[in-house]
Amino acid sequence: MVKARKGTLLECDPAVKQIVQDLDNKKSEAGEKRFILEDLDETHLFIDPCEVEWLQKRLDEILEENTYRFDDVA
Amino acid sequence: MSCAEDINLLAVVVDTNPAAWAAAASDPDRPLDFVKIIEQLLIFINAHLSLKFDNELAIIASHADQSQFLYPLPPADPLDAADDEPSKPANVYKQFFDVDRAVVSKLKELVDDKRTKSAEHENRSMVAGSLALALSYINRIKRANENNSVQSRILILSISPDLPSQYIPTMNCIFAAQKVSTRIDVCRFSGRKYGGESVFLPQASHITAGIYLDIPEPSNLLQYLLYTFLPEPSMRKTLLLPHKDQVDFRAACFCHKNVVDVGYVCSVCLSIFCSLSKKCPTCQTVFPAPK
Amino acid sequence: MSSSAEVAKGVTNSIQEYLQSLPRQTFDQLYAQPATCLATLRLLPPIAKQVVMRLLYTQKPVAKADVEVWCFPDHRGDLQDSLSKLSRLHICTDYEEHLQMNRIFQENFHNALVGGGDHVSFGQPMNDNKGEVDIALLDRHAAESWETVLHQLVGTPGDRRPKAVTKLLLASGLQEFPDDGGYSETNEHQKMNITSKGFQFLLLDVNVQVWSLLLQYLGLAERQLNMDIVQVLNFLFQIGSLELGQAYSVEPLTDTQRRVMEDLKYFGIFYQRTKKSRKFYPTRMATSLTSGSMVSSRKPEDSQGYIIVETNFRMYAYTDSPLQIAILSLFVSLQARFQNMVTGLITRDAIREALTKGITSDQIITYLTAHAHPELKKQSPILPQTVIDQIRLWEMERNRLRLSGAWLYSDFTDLNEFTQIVNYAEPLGAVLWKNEKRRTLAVTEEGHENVKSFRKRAAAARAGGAGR
Amino acid sequence: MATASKPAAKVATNGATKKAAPPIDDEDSHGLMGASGQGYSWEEEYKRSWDVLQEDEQGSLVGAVNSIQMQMKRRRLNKDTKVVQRGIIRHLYLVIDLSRAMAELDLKPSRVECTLALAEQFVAEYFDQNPLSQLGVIITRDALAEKLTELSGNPTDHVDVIRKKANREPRGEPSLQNALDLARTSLAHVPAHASREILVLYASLTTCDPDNIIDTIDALRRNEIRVSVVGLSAEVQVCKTICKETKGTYRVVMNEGHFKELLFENIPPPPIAMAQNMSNLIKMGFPITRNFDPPTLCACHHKPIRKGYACPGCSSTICDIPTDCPVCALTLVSSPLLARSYHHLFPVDNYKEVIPGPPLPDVLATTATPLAGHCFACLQAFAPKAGASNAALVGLRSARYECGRCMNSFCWDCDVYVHEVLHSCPGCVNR
Repeated sequence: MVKARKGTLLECDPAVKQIVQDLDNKKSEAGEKRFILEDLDETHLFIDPCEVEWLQKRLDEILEENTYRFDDVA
Repeated sequence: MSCAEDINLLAVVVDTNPAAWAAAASDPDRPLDFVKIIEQLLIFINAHLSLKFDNELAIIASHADQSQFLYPLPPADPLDAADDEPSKPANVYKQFFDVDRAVVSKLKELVDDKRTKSAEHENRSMVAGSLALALSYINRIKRANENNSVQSRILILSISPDLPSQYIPTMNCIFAAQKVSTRIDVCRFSGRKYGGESVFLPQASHITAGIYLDIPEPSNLLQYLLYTFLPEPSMRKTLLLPHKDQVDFRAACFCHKNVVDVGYVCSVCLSIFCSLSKKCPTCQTVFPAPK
Repeated sequence: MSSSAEVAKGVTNSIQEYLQSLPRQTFDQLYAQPATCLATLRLLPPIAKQVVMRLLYTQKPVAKADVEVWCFPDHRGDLQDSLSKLSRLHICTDYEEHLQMNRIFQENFHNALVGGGDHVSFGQPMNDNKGEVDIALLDRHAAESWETVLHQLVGTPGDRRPKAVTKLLLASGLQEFPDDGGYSETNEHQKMNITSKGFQFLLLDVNVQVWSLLLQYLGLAERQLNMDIVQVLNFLFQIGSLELGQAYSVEPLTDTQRRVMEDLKYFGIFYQRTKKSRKFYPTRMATSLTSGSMVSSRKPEDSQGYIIVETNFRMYAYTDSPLQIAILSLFVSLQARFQNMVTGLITRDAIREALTKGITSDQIITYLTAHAHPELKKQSPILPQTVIDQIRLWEMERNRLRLSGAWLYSDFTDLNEFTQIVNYAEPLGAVLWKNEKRRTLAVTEEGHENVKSFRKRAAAARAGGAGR
Repeated sequence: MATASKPAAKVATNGATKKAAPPIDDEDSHGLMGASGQGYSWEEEYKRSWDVLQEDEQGSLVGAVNSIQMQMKRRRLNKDTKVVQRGIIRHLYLVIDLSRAMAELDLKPSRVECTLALAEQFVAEYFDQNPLSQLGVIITRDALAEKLTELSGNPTDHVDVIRKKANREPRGEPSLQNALDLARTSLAHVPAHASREILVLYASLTTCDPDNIIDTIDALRRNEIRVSVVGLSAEVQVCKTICKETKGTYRVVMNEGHFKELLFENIPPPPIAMAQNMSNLIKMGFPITRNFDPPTLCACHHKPIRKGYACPGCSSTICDIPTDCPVCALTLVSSPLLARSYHHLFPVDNYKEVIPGPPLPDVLATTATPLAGHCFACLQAFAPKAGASNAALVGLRSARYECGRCMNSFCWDCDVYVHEVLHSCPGCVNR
């Protein structure tokens, strides 16, 4: 039988996808619910809409940590 | 740059030569009533102002012996000082009211002016002088709005015949207008007793890419004005408007005012003559005898 | 580059959209006021204005074919757009192949032009013999009031918090209550939070801000305050035609209109010397309301640009207004403040902070451009290209995720059914992602309903077919 | 003083002119201080422009900026307005030096770029102001002279060759004599009523000539050709001699702005010396426009045209005027083209600045004719001279200029506009 689920389609580059999956795994290790509902392909994921905001914020932080920066002139 | 932001400046030059209008009023075929023409002109001017909040306006009367700004009024004009006397009624838009009042009262002043009654001024109209004022005013508005582009044009309502002595100033004005890409539109009345063919004005509109229109039916003036002369310059690429193909670029000779095909031009002062002579009457140069 | 023109267009469009949503009868009532006719005309695109002028003194209907040849062939499309706009605003009506101008509009616009008719739509002026109110005072009043509103929006502590302003800011979604609290009548001074929409609002041009609030007010007036929308609109269009510095009488106004005036006073649109005064003064904000392009191309002296941005991302702003500095600090890391200027750096962090608040790079660029110093405006483009590009890049690097609400269809038993649905949904633009091998399909939220009903129909047909 | 920093000028050709140009004496170089008030660009010190400005009492710069602007504008006025006979119909060869000396970078971005850019502007402006005149372009490099365009009245031809890349590469030595001889022979057949001129833009300090250049000067004089030179480096004796002998002008540029100024001084038609007055009545045709449907071929270029002119002499079809009819050789012009030159012949008199005297006692003030409160032409109000605070600003606004003939007052914006663009006094025209 055909199944229809509501969620959020997430499109991103493969690198970001790895980070997202890593976050998902960490969440599961911590005993929380996974938010990736379906791994569609290289660049697409289907995720839980409730976690979108949290994910965006988290991802922003991680990307920020990995950004090279020089100190702006004070 | 979008043309929606441009400031549109319309300078209207109205021929108010009393003799010509008197003749026109008594024309058997197409009598012209000055008051009615001015009424229609005022509606047209209000229409121009209503198109955009920023639209600018100048009206100049080209009278028999002078040119006179009808709007805007010169600063510190007595009319301005007595501002609060006739308070604006609630059913008129302030801008329209100011323009109408200024034009009407200034015109009255002109008509009552006794000086113009003398015979020597008959049938003269200071179109060149009015153009010079209009261009100076346009120049001022352009300078005052250096950051915005100002689209300017001039509309001449003309009834008097050309004044040969004004040929050079008229042409100077035309070239000055061309330099700042100001179009000169001409709305010309002609009947049996007035108007007649003008040589200067078609050249003015041709050189500046303006519109020249002979009004065949003066009672419908307003429709002609709204159809042909209301669209601002930026609209001329969009709307189909009348244009005159054949423009007479022949010159009139300085000696007899005949229109010539082939003429003789003084190499020093460029005066045009219809026949050979020994001495140039304009610059007094003596020519060598033709070999 | 004319970003302010685009902004102006945006406002014009939103007013037009609002007007178009009104029923026909409302228009007939609206056009009974010449001032409204004049203001509506100024909202129209240039070709439409010319069409109106040409038809104004034509009594008989005009054949559409005749109107079409007014334009050069390559501009016919623009003409069609204009004509449809005219008919949506009920200025012109189509009768089959003919165009007929709305009689009421025709008559009253003519009245506006010649100053005829028995109406007071251009305001009843009053003599101000005492001469206490001059334009400078009005400008100051308008600027102060509006700044108070904006301060209230950003949440600067202050004591003047008129209810009308609070209500409108809330209704337009520029502010909201913090989640924990709730609205309570007793605590009016309760702190409200600015929303991301509010931040965006701050960066708009003043005229645009005024109009977007006024449109909210119109909505509010109709739904909650039970006001006659025609009277409100007529009043708004009327004040756009008044003259700055002139006193006008309150007498001809209706009760509704007086209430509107009362409400809008806090926004600096009017000035009244005392609350019970018989006259009111429109401020520059009022008189430029219907200035054609809405954003008057000529601004008063004091609202000239003050920002200079250099290619090295340094920003200098010649201002001492706490509000402007507060707005700038949204996306600039300010470094030093002098008596008449502040300096700062446009940094990645500052821009990122702004982006997290929901402000977009376009809004930042528009704001900087609109308020650029006249010296800077002489250049083209006005802002250094490097800065524009970098701000855009900073925005893009944040958006590495593209999210869209979706419904995921999976576990199709039958490839046929899958392709059937794909074929149905694809032309609708509803398919976000599909994989034939896995027989999985993601459709948009909007498309979901259609797809659902299509599946039902298909299932019914199949069932019917099978049953037969 | 100027030459001290430059190598001594040398003329490395034949004996007669082989002497170093004498250093310019101090008087002369002061004369060269352009109206812009700047010195030679290579002599300029590092300029601290902000030191020039001085704040007024209120700490505002408006006054200072305005007075600088006013100085700049003032110099534009006061042109010579005597009615003199001028050679309206001009034939001019523009000679451009394209030798190695042009590659120097003292003018920005380089001498050659600056020169060619200005030459383009010159061509456009020349035809705008001299519609009946013709122009040709000659370049000199590798000790040769090359004629790029024949004399013609079409600005686009000249601008096109100037823009061509091959014509923009400076190399070798220039040859002044070759260039002048080429121009001279090309001008020899020009009718006597037209003026013959050569304008040289010369960067090099030397010239590489095949023969004695003094002979060329004599030939130029015999042909009544006026040679003017704009020098780009230092003054060179031979150029000075040529210009003096042929009644031309010789000026040396100091910087880019001054270059343009000097070049554009050659745009108004030069006065005619009485001795060389070969005035004549010229037969000219005034063709009328015609539309052709279907298109027809023009007699001049054999191209199909829809709109053209018919020669009143022989009825052949011409595509553009002014030109000479290819069939009957009649000069074809239009009256507007003639009219375009009139303002050189009938210039507007300079306006006098009116300085309102000290305020008169009340009794007198009422009897004296009041000064107009606003500009006659544009209605701009004259600011009353009040208070000494930011006097420069007030001075700017209240400056009024009076036409000596119609006694009307004008603001200085209008003064400049009337003399530079309009060429008719709005007051006088209305009488």
